[in-house]
Amino acid sequence: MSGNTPDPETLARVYRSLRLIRRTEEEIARLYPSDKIKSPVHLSIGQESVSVGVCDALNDDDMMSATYRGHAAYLAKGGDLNQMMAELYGKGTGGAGGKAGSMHLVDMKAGVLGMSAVVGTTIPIAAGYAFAMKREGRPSGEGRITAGFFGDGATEEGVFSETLNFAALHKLPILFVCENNGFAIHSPLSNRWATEALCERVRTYGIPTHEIDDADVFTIRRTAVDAIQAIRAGEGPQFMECKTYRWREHVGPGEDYDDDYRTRDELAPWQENDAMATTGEMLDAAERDAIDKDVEQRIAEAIAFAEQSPWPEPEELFSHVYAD
Amino acid sequence: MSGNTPDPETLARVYRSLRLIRRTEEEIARLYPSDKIKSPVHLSIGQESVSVGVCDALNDDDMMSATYRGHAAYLAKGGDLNQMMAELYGKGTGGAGGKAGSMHLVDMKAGVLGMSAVVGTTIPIAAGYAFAMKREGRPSGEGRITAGFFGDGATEEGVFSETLNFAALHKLPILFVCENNGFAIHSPLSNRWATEALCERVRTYGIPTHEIDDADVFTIRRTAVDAIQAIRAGEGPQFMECKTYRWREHVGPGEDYDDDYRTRDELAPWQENDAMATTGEMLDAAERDAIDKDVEQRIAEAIAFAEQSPWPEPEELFSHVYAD
Amino acid sequence: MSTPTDPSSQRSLSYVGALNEAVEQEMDLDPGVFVIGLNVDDHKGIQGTTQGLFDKFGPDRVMDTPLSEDAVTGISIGAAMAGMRPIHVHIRMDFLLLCMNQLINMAAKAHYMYGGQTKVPLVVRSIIGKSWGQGAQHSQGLHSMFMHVPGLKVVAPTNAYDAKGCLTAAIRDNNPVIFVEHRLLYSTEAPVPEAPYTVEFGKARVVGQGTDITLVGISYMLVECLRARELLAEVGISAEVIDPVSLMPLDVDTIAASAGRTGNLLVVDNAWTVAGAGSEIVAAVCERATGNAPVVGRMGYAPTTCPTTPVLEKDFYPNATTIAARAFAMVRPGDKPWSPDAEPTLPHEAAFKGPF
Amino acid sequence: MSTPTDPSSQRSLSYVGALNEAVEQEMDLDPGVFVIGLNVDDHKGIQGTTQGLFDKFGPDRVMDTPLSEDAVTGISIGAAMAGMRPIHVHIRMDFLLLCMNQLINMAAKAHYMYGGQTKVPLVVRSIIGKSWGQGAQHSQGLHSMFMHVPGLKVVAPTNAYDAKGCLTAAIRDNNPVIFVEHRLLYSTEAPVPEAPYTVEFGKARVVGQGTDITLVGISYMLVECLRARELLAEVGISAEVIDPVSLMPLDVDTIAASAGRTGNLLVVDNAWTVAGAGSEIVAAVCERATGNAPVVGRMGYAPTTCPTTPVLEKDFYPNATTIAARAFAMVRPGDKPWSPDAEPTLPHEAAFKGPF
Ligand SMILES: Cc1ncc(C[n+]2csc(CCOP(=O)(O)OP(=O)(O)O)c2C)c(N)n1
Ligand SMILES: Cc1ncc(C[n+]2csc(CCOP(=O)(O)OP(=O)(O)O)c2C)c(N)n1
Ligand SMILES: [Mg+2]
Ligand SMILES: [Mg+2]
Repeated sequence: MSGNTPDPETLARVYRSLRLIRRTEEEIARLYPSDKIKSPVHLSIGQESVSVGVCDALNDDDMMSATYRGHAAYLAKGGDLNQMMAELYGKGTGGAGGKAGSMHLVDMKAGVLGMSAVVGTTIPIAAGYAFAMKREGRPSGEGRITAGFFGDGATEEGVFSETLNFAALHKLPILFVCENNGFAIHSPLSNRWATEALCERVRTYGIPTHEIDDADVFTIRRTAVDAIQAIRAGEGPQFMECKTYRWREHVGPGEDYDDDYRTRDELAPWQENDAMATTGEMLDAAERDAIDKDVEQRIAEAIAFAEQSPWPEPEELFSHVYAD
Repeated sequence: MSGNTPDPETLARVYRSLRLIRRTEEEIARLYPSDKIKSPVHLSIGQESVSVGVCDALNDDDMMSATYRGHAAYLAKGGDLNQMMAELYGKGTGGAGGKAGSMHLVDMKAGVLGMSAVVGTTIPIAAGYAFAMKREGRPSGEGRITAGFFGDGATEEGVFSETLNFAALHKLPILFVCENNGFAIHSPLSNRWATEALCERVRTYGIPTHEIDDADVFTIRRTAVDAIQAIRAGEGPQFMECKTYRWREHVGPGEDYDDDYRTRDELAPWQENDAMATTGEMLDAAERDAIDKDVEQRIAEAIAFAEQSPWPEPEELFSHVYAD
Repeated sequence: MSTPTDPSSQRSLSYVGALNEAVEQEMDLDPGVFVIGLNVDDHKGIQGTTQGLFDKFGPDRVMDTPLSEDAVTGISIGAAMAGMRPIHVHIRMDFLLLCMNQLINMAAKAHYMYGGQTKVPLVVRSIIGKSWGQGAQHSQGLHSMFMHVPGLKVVAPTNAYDAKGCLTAAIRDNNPVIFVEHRLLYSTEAPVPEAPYTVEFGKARVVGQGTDITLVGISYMLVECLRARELLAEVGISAEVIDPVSLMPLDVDTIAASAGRTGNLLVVDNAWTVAGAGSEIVAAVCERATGNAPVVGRMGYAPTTCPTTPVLEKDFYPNATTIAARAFAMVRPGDKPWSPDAEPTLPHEAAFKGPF
Repeated sequence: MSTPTDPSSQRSLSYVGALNEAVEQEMDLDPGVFVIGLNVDDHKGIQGTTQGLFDKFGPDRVMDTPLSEDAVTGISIGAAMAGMRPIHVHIRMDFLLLCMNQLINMAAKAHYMYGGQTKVPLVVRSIIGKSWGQGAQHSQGLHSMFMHVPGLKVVAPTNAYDAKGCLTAAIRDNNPVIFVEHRLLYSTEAPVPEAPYTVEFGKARVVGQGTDITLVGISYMLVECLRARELLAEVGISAEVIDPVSLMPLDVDTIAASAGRTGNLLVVDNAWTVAGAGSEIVAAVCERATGNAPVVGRMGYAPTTCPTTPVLEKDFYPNATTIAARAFAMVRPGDKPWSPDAEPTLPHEAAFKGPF
């Protein structure tokens, strides 16, 4: 980790982000049995370091797209927490006015391009946004970029290969980020991948790749910083494959180590290496406590906001079908 | 070429096949202005060595699938010439009773699995046929295989990548054959491929690849023979990329070197290396003449068959919508 | 035609169990039948519909796949051309949009385009989702797109008896069949014979007789129509309820005859109405009526994308109350509008909870 | 509303020229407009419709692509979300089946699903093929599938004037528009003003007045309806011919009013009839008529896959003769059937030759 040791400000920022995501999702899981969140929730718990490491390397005016498992990326990019919580509650104050739920979070002001519940679907969308960015004519090195997150399963969809080819051909300013958690629902890689040579394959398009096996948040961040610098310089797309592990069930608030597709032994090393815990330990205790307190308060406020917000008006069903 | 020098029987068979395809298509081009063939014809003239080299390595009970540019593969696999010509004429005696035209040739008895006018579409179909073959339970080394032909353009479709992954994962008995003629209609590779590392990419799926740059028919044949032997032994798919050149326009009977997308200079080396001419020269003149005469007669018969065949009955419009 | 109350069996089975049994029995009977699709082999077994099959038949016949709907559809078509009988399972119908090229340009056309030289005995199982925030991309009923294309068959059974009989028939059919399921039907039970049987395609089922209006309910909307029939009975309106069961072929005869008798036809689809199955049924009935058409109406999804929040989602779908109100207005156009004050949500629907 | 005979211009332009001009003008006006698609930049320029644009605007704004319809659609959507105005061109409508997921699960839904935070001003140009052995996979008119889905607009102009006006409107529209062209309309000419103008969506055009029957012709079938009108006039039947121009939004008012007057409605679609645009029009008109419906009929592709041989293909499509015969039977049901002995093929259609 040495080469990637962060300055104190970065450390605090990264910890805060990891903590905010973890605690927000833990609260979602806690609230879930109340049936107030009538939305399929795909928790990122355990996978936060990928979103946080990459998004910390993005500028505010960069864009990011992700999947139905998108709470982490949304928050890491600075998406509005109140709007997210209200959206999960189905309230009119949600980011999409209650039309999106957990699976289609969006916050264009924060650079969150919107998520999709159909696996792989946002990969070309992210590239298309980058396509437009390339045409903004900013000086080399100052261009905006898009980061596109997706799972290991998404790389099996044809549109992934099609998009890589197009993005490389046109040197689009996009950072592809594969969150490889080893599963698609309960299906292991061995049922789905002929080989694990994903990065090698991506390189055949002329796209530089980075494989990170330990989910270390500062390694991810440093890798992203370097990759993004090259992308802003007009060198075209880069690709990161980040191994990670989903601690909870595929969808829903619980754990599922008693189902027969994986064991708690598999989880153990990932938990020992938990980014939130390890970065927390690097902080001075008082500073950490202050952050923790602040995080709790923000989450409590967001829940209160969601609880107190009104439902959308019935006529909202018919708004936004067509844009003016 | 030395290692691939064929025995006399093979030489004659290969020459006959090359000659039959070339002359059949030349006759199609000659007849075309008569408007008797009301079908978009995508001629293989100049590309025959790929179909002939590969199909000569197949058994009669192996299968083959190809594209709308499929005359060569159809004939090389032993597809019925009379039925093909009648099909182009739209007659009731055509292989598909006049419902297929040039773009969807089929002859299941000869192992011609049917072609598609939508690029890439037959790639998974061929793999699916191979999937079924794998389950026939034949002894190792005696299994049937499917050869799937497609163009360079087809490799850009997502379904190509999806199929490679699936075929490699399940070790399907399929030989993928890419006929890389450098163009998709008028679009050069440089407009479509980020890099030319196609074989390298395919290898990342664990699929052995073979790149053949000079379109030499015996190199192609020998490569196919070896690849097929491994496939029959249960080792899974193999991949051949055969560089070749389309001498005529993309669709239609003519040449198009006066259009501004390519020049006759590009054609010259391919014409000098023409498989039909070079194999013909390897034959004893009398033998060659006998073959040529026979080929002419078969083509003349096929044209006569097509000319004299009846149109399909009007009620045929409604047959074959659903299978019994 | 057999009916759901076939006296030969008193055994009650859920829709899930019926699907599962049909597949297991056909796999026993025909070694060419196999199941393919994402997660068909896991412990959840597509909400139970494929449970136990992997253990019994192994990975060669119950096969998990990569996320490659397009290729897997093509591979299934190729296997079908070679004589096998694939059952390709999609956990949501929305994902069929990823394999339209294979389904429509190949599966639907191969038999015709190749002059009868090949057949494509393929079953595509697809589940329509509803409620608990399924939202825009997990709720679509896309059956009309498949009805539109010659060469495909489309069935949407609404009870466990038809689920088993139609799935058995679909597996034995030599054509591609789009098999439309609905998530909220899964827990419903009906008497289902144990022995294999088929339900013939192209025969509608009159599931409740009536004299004032004909209600046609498609997929899950049949359940709402039956409930609307009860509500209407309370105000003295007698509704005939028809389940088309099979959408292509479609039994226009039965529907037209009923509408001819009642003088009113209301089709309620589990999909959008524009160019939908309801359009087809209404148009086909009116076309036959040559100037003597019944009063007709269509209901279906609101002309919007499906929202996730329950307060908007509830107005996105027709329900027993809105169906009864509309039927009332059709039957008694002169009266002032009426709406029952029934609970709009059916008990088993209210019991449905996420996460998925 | 402007009409094709707008006196402000006497200049005659082909459908091809009209499309080309609309795009060139909008590209001049708005730097965000760009053209993307296979071979849009080559010397043939999509049968002339994109010719000259590459030379004028360069590869950044007139972009050839890999054969990757699905990704290129998604990329266009992403660019549209970023504020650009992509025009994605498909040489055959059949290829849209490769990008249904992006078009229906994303483009149609993004504005709604994201609560209005994004817009998708995307134009998808697609050409329906016909004749010279186009066959199963190069002949489909799939517009009804897109009409079905809220969030998409669908237009199918049938003359050069509307082609330019609708394409200009489509490019300026902030929603995804499926733009349906027909290969055999390409050579047809009409007076077309040089200055940019828009044709409003959702307004049908009465292109020939009449009193006995309303013929609605969709896409190329409008041409056949107009010719049928002439044939019918010879036997004293006065047909009103309507061009819906825009299929979603659909101007049911104009069609229903006409059908109300004539008492007969025959919709002729350039597509299959089942759950098609014709089903929608007939159902919508009958739904409004509440018990006083006109006599209705639908025509369209035969319920088969499209064969390649001309002797079968000619019966696959409706034509002026079969339309006139059907209209006659509707208007004079008591008379013995009549069929005009006109040439079924229109001159510009007969002149159409391959290879493509
Ligand atoms: C196209 C498509 N196919 C199937 C599904 C069902 N599904 C939902 S999530 C999921 C797993 C995807 O795995 P991966 O991309 O690795 O993401 P992860 O859930 O592991 O984060 C699947 C198969 C879907 N939503 N979309
Ligand atoms: C999916 C699809 N997109 C576009 C087309 C139009 N088209 C017909 S042939 C062709 C070129 C394909 O190139 P390639 O695969 O290299 O084959 P070749 O014609 O060179 O043999 C294209 C783009 C098509 N038929 N199908
Ligand atoms: Mg995963
Ligand atoms: Mg090529």
